[in-house]
Amino acid sequence: MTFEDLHLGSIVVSTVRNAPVLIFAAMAGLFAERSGVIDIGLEGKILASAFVSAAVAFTTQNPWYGILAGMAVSIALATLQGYVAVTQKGNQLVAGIAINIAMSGLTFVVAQYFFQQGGRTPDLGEARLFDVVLPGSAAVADVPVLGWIWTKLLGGHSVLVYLAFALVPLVHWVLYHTRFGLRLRACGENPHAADAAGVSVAWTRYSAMLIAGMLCSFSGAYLAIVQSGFFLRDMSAGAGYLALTAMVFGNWRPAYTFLGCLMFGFFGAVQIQLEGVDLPVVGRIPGALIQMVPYVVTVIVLAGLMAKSVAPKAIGVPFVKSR
Amino acid sequence: MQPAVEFRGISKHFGAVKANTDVSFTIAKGAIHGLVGENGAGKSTLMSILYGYYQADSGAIVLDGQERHIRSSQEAIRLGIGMVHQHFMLVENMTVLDNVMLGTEGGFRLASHRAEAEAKLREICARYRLDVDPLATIHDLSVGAQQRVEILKQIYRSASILILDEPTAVLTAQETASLFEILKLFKEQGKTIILITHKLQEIMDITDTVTVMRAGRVVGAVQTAQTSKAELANMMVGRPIENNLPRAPYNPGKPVLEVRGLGLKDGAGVNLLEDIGFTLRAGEIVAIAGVSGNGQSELMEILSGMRLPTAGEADFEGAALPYRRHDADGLPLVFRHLGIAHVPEDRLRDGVVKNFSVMHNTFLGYQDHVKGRWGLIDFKGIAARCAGLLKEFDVRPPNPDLRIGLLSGGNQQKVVIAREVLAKPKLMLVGQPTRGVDIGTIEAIHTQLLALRDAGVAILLVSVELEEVRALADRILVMCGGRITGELPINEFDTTRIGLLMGGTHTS
Amino acid sequence: APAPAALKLGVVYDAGGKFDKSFNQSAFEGASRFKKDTGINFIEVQASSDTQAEQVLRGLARKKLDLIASIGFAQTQAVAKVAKEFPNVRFVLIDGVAAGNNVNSVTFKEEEGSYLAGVAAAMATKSKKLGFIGGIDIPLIRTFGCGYAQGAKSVDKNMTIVQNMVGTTSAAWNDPAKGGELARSQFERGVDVVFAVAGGSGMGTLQMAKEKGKLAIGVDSNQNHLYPGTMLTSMVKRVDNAVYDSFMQMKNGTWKAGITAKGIKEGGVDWALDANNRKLITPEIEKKVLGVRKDIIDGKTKVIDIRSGAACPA
Amino acid sequence: MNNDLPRWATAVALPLLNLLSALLVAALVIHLLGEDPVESMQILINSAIVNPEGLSYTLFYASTFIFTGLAVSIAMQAGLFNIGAEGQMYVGGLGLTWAMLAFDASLPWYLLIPAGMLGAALFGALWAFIPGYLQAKRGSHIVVTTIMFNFIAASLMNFVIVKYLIPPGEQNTASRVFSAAAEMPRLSDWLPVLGDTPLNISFFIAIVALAIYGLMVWRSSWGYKLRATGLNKHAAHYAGVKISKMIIVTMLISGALAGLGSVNSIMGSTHYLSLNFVGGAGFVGIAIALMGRQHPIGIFLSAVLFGALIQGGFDLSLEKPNIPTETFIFIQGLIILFCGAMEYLYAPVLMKLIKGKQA
Ligand SMILES: Nc1ncnc2c1ncn2[C@@H]1O[C@H](COP(=O)(O)OP(=O)(O)OP(=O)(O)O)[C@@H](O)[C@H]1O
Ligand SMILES: Nc1ncnc2c1ncn2[C@@H]1O[C@H](COP(=O)(O)OP(=O)(O)OP(=O)(O)O)[C@@H](O)[C@H]1O
Ligand SMILES: [Mg+2]
Ligand SMILES: [Mg+2]
Repeated sequence: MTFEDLHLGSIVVSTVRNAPVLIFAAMAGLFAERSGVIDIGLEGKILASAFVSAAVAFTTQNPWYGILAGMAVSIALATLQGYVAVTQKGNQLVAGIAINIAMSGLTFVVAQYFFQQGGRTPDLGEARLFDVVLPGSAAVADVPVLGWIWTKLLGGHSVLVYLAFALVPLVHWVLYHTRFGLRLRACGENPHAADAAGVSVAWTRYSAMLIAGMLCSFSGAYLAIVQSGFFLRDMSAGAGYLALTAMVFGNWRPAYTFLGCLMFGFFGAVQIQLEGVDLPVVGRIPGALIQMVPYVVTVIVLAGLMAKSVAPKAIGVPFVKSR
Repeated sequence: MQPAVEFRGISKHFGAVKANTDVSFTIAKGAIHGLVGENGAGKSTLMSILYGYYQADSGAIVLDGQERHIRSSQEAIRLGIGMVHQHFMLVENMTVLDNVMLGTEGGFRLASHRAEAEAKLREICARYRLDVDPLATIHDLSVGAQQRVEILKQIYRSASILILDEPTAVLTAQETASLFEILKLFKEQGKTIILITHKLQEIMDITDTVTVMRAGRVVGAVQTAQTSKAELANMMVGRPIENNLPRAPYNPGKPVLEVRGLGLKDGAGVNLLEDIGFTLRAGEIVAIAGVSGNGQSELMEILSGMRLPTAGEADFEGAALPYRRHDADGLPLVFRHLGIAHVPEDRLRDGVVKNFSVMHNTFLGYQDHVKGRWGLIDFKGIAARCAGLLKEFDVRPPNPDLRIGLLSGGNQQKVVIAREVLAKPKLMLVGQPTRGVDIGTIEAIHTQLLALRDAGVAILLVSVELEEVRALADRILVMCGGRITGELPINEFDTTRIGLLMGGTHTS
Repeated sequence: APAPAALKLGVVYDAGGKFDKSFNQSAFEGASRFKKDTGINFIEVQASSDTQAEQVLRGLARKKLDLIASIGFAQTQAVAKVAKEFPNVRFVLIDGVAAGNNVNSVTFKEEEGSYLAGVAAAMATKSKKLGFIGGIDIPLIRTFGCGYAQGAKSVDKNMTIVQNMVGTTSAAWNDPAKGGELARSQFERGVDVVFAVAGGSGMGTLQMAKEKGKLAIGVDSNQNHLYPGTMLTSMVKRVDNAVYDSFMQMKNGTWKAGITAKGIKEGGVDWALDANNRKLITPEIEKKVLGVRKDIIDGKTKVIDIRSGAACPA
Repeated sequence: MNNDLPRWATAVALPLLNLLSALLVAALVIHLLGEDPVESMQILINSAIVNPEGLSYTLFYASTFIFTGLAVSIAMQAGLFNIGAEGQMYVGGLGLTWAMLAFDASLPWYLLIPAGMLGAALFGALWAFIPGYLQAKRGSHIVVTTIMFNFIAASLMNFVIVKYLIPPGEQNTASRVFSAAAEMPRLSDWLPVLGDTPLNISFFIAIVALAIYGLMVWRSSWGYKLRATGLNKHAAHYAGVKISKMIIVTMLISGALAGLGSVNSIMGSTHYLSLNFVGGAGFVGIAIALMGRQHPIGIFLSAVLFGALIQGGFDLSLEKPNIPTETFIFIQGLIILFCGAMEYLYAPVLMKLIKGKQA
């Protein structure tokens, strides 16, 4: 293979398909963190919702029930984080890590208990969410460029992919153009100011966690019932941490965070294509080293281009009315 | 007439600290009521209870004849109470408009009411002659402007009872004057105002009635017209306050600090400091007067090594200060070892580590001086020294193991000053030493600084309080727009002339 | 030999666990079949780290087991060490070679089975582009890949083989989404037959092939039944037989220490042809594969094992 | 509300109540899995603590965790959240292995062990240096860079092991076994009752590291500067701390500590470097640092608790096939949640009890 064999189209489509797992989780994290609650527990929530949605989708043979059930569990976990952060005024990092660890164990145990397949759920088969075929796809499929755009780039994805991309402007709108968003950001920057202005910090943060739980569940559902068609132990494979990275990378702003997610998706796709290809100058990069491409690029971008990232000021600090 | 606010036997404790004990007094409708007392007397606590921030352990609050249980700030706001807190309650990275709208957005979509709110805001600004741009971001505003935003918030919400907790601590004389104009307008509209301040002159100038608190209790409630500053001070502190502290005759020694052509540009190339030059001698206090934000903070940071100048130089005891380096990392320590002590203007940000104990804060910056065996810190020695320090500087409570964040601001300041004084410096840089500090403590701090001067230490004082400048300085430099606009000896002290210099008018 | 009823047997899985869709699972199936056939039970344990492998092996050896089957090369050093300490306990090491005269090391000629898969794939492809998806870039996985490539190129020298690895940590065995995504990317580049050697991640690959109507080749156990219609074949690696045979030899008193390398000839590896892929395997393909198979058995075709240090010729 | 409780209550009663709550939830799960929770707990405690061999496995695992826990803790003192202990320990293992491969034939054990430790610390520190440097000089968020460096370390190690370290003809993705001189002396050599377990002098080295950490952080002027940096960067700058240098040095120490974690795993047990030998110890270090509140005693106790769960859980799953080892990962999570994140859950109840008695 040669350098010319790199398929740009394939890379773009792959990016679009890789990104939703991160987008859902990162947008979830955005809500939590802009309200002042650190959400390092994205990974655990993804895993839990992936398992529950796969298990329920399989049992009921209906993906939508699966998505709903996954949502319920993810919201429950997010609420637990909210309880620790708001009511208990405990350490939010610890709560997040605890949820990640506990879910890694529990999903296996429960999956094993119910399905006896080594922490795996059976194949969802027909209970998967299938791809949307845009109207007229058959007609334009053979038209150059346009056909590709219509059937591969715009069409041919799951509903959840469209939801993920639609979410970004929606989140931006909610954060910057609604009362809830204003209060949310105020709670994340200076909860004392919000409180003095008559905003309930507790209520705002709980709501934020609720939304975070809901959004994060799509990430798990996407993994399990769209991308894979079953649940497998630890299948989130670090997606929660990557989403967190994208968020920090994007300076806690929806649009930049989205770019961060796309970047991971993109370099993941490039990395797939680079394997075994003779590149100009560097030659053929060994497989194991190619795997590090997305991560090395992130570090370089972060070190070279980005200004210092500015986290919401009150992040991670329990709101206590005292000096 | 029904009083607007009545406190009935309010008590509140935090752990062992009794912040309020059986506090009872009334405030008439349409009055401006002053609340004074030493640091830690419980003024803020009482107001926080009124604002629903804390719940009283016992006692009741009666508003317009009706007993109210105010459980949250939301409820307080609903009852028409507004509060300007001692520390600003602003979201720094949001605009003025957003800050004002926060909590009273008017609908789910911000856009639906934003234009309306902006118009109302501009209208208020015009009516009360408040100079604030609704679309400016808070962190770009000066302290005075931020204060105006706080007032703006309350006007916008048309609070009928307005609490102001030390609103003038960070304001210039002019800003204070215009604030008082607004308060008078409020009063005309029948609003009730509670004003907390440590500046007794302000109490005399504007209030109708005053309540004095000491150690959590009410020790006096008087009509302003029937009292005097001295009497109030006496009630507050329990002893008379000396206004003219004794000092040795002015007899400066050899130059300690010689500054030449010092300049500072920010990242965008804007001049923050320009061609600063002056000489400071042993045994004199030179005060830098000026409206805050005119380069005084930057100058102090440069002279203490926290920041590098972009032009010019400074000699300390005849040797150039080491400004030619890559960054200021670690430079403050070098300066400190030379004998330059620094009481920073922003004590909570720079001067103390809030989560360290009082004792740990007594050697911040001097951590290399307290090494004992094996390079470990000699805590025994420090504990002994700390006990002495707490006593000598009258830090209350004198508990070395308390988190310093729990001390009142005045007492934190005493710890910082004690630390720097005990370091036996040759040059002392002092920024706003008495901001938010009660009169008793001011007296104590001033006494310490004068003693230092008399002992031959050169002192550079930055203060926006002309009262303070007059009380301490031997010579006065006035800064405006990053330049020194004039100099005058203390015996030529003249408020009008200084005011002109502060405004940038050269008169020399 | 001990009386059958008194026979004490053990299986130690490695970190993948007995449901890894790979050799551990296969071992479990072999042991289970033995239990069904003979009624003799076995103890099974999973060792999650090399330290635990040693701990487990020693623990089982102390219980005076007659034969312990250690699954996976990760246990190589542990087996060597514990076997030395307990000369009276016998060990079977799957996929690795450990010294000791109470150890039987069973390795597989994965390159031979993969060669057959490569031949089948090369016959079935229309685009002349084949895909290979491995879990982690390690010698064992490369052996599969290289055998596959050799087989494919034996059919057509100009065959292109696109190779991808899922990742670099053990998560790479449990990432079906990536397994699927890699397959999709390969398909988009024109690949129409893909061989997945990636444990649980391979499940995503097989599924993607089904979804896209491309052909896939399974590994280790016969995976043809998973997606009939798109499963071209499976490269079976009979770890189950190895375990079963060892247990049986133990029962019959014919167990011997040493090194056994199981290729096609020894029944260690093979391709799978059953009702599920019958329709995909044309008589032409079948004839070709069976011919190659016979040549390998007869030694006429030599498949190069890169683990011996040779470079991959394809 | 909490400072009103007596010391015994916050230091002993609350943590115990929390631990009990976690175990109660765990018991419920075990019950649902169809096993007897009481019996299971007995087996667990017996095989992790009571039985000397089990205890020594517990302490063996704890030794590694103490190092990774310390690595995360010291960075936290400077306000840095080092998620990269996993990668640092992994790369540290490479440094150690390099030293061993070079010298294990020529040096005696008393030189080999320091050489191995040096190699491990050096490589671990190096791996932490880049994120530290980028944080200090470029303001790149350390959480992001250390996560990235974990991934990069995995790729790099995969490459190095497969390409250079696997002896020709071997299947196992591991380096060759080191010579016997490179083995850490085992405690069972002096205490045969411990059985043939890998518990080795790394345990004592870990204890010493804890003590040095405690002294450095709370008793030395460097530690004072370190904590000032973590609590208030402005004040630290005012106090003359070179913030960038402090960040870089702290990350170097943190990485070195994480790297040293590999000494116990490799020179103490397997005697070779293998793929993924870290097996999550770096992440466990985060949990330990958080649960142990970055305090030496807290770190020690948490490390032992986690070691006990691994060892006890492993034995229990042998005896009770219905309880997979993963159950104990779940229980770890529960304990972290109850003891680390909801430490004051029972404070109000306890307060009422105490107040009630006094009244
Ligand atoms: N949240 C709290 N926790 C513990 N102690 C507190 C708390 N808030 C206030 N205190 C203590 O209560 C006392 C009264 O404090 P308060 O802030 O009301 O004083 P103040 O009169 O406003 O003082 P200042 O003039 O310095 O603002 C002080 O001793 C203070 O240390
Ligand atoms: N540092 C920056 N770099 C690039 N673009 C910026 C930066 N700061 C602001 N912007 C752009 O300007 C817009 C408005 O700026 P603004 O400061 O109001 O930020 P924001 O997005 O509203 O977030 P926040 O309210 O948290 O500050 C942003 O949405 C962003 O697109
Ligand atoms: Mg106050
Ligand atoms: Mg904004």
